[in-house]
Amino acid sequence: MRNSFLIILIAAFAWFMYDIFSEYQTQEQLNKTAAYYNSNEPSEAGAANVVTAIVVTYRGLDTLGEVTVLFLATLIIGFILKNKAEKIIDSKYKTSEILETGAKVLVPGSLILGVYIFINGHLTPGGGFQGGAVIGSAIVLLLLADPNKIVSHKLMNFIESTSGFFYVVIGILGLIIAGGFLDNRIFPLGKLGSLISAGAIPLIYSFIGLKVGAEISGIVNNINETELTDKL
Amino acid sequence: MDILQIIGASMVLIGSLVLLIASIGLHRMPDAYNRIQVGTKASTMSVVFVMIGFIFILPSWFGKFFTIMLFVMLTNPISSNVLMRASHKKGEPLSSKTVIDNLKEDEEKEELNKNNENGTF
Amino acid sequence: MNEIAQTILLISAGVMLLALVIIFLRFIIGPTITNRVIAFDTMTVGSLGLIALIAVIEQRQIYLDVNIIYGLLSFIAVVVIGKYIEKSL
Amino acid sequence: MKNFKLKFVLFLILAIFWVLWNNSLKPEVLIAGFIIIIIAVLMFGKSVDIFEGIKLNPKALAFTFWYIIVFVVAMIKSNIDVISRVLNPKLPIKPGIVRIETKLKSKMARLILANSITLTPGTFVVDIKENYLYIHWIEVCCTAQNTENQNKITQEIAGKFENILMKIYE
Repeated sequence: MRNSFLIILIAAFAWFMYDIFSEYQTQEQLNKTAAYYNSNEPSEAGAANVVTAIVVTYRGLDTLGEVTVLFLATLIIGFILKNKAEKIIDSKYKTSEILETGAKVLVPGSLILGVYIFINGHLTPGGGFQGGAVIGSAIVLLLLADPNKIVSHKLMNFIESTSGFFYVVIGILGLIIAGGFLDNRIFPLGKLGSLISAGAIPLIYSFIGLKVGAEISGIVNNINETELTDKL
Repeated sequence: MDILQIIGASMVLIGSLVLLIASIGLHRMPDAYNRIQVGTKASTMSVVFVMIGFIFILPSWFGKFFTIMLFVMLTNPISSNVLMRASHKKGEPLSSKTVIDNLKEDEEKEELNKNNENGTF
Repeated sequence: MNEIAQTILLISAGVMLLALVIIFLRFIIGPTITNRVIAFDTMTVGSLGLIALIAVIEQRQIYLDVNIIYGLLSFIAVVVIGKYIEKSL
Repeated sequence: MKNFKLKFVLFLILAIFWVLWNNSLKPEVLIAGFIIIIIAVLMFGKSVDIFEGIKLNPKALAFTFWYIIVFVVAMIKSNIDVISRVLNPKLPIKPGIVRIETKLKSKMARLILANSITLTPGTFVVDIKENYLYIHWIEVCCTAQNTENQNKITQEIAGKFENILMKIYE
């Protein structure tokens, strides 16, 4: 009974989707804004990855807003899940030694991978948010290998607030030295496609990456600590 | 140059055939333990062969292929180990062909010792 | 790239896809959760090769960056499921 | 600085990873990597105890290469083994979980041993408890529980890897 209902539901959904997509036509030409970005981006922002230039420079203010939203989410989660960490040692649920040892090599490695992603944000896919997420998953691995590990809240708060501060400072510098808020031309643009190019974009993306990474790690850490106290 | 590319492409083909055999093995083996034996070994091996083949085809990307290879060789055994350890603890059934299970015996012995200690208290 | 090499690469892409489909059948059948996760693990590791193959055929190095992150995340996923089965998450 | 040698090993591993992954030797890449890796090593300075007992001399390096050769040969054998087992219509398996004892103390050496055992023919590490490794073996040779058999099993599964790892790590 329940299965047949599900099948009917899926069939109806498929028909509905088909109706929408049968009349879909891809756009052959770029629209005006996209064409502007595509042709002027290399000379104005100097990043090999156009999306990065749009996210960081042309729509930099929106990115600042997104980071703020994430910060608020972290703050609220920390507020709801506020609990003191207590050490529990239950030998029955001890992690296997292989995972523990493997994590000690893999965690610094994935941390460096995250840093690679946001430093190369203007050259390769990904950037601050993606790199931050990889750093967060490194912390997840750290806590999976040893749930009793205490990750310092102070350090994370320090990284998070410092990088946020410098992000805004660079934005204001752009307002003073170059054309406007978060303008990347406060440094020379450099050669297209090398690591040090595109003005301030690598620097801005690094700060975004650090901030996002610290925020996600904070969420994971808060959840872990709450669960530790719940188990008792 | 051409010969190198063909050698590399053949290694990629070998890697994909290994993966195909792994997929058949996943259906033929009788229980989860034997399945993961085939799955882990053959999939790791497949990635290793494929990456070595690509190093022949595009030597200038050596670093990336080599890193992926090492990464898979390090992580795949670890994750399989975590999975099987948990399943054994939970009581995943062994096939009827199994002849010996030292781990279960030792765990039962340990449990018995613990109970005895509690009893004397 | 050499044409013969390219043809061999395309054939191996087909073989890999076939293998992934057969593994996916085990994912659907799998009597217990362990069997399903084994199929998932084998499938993700196998598709690492497929992604690299696409990167080589399209000559785009940046796809390989996606590859290793995919590998890292699937590793963490399997570890998380393993710890969930063990009830020690 | 405490544990300088062990931290240097971690630094070396991360540096090799960074250079390989960036796939270039441009000065700006190297400088950025150096700064990042130093910070990472300082952050994870406590967890370097896994490398304890490692030797950094030419002899150990030579043994590392020898280990890689032995491992690769075993891995290809494992491949052929798996293929022959899966494609054989009779499915010749006689599985079981056996226990072997290891003499290795260093955590990293034990991880490498466990990974090598998992990737070589017919054996798969299920659990580690103190000095005992529990191994799912696809074709158990002998089931009787006596010391002679235990030694034989240990030699057959881990012998060749353990001997070389002892020379690198102890």
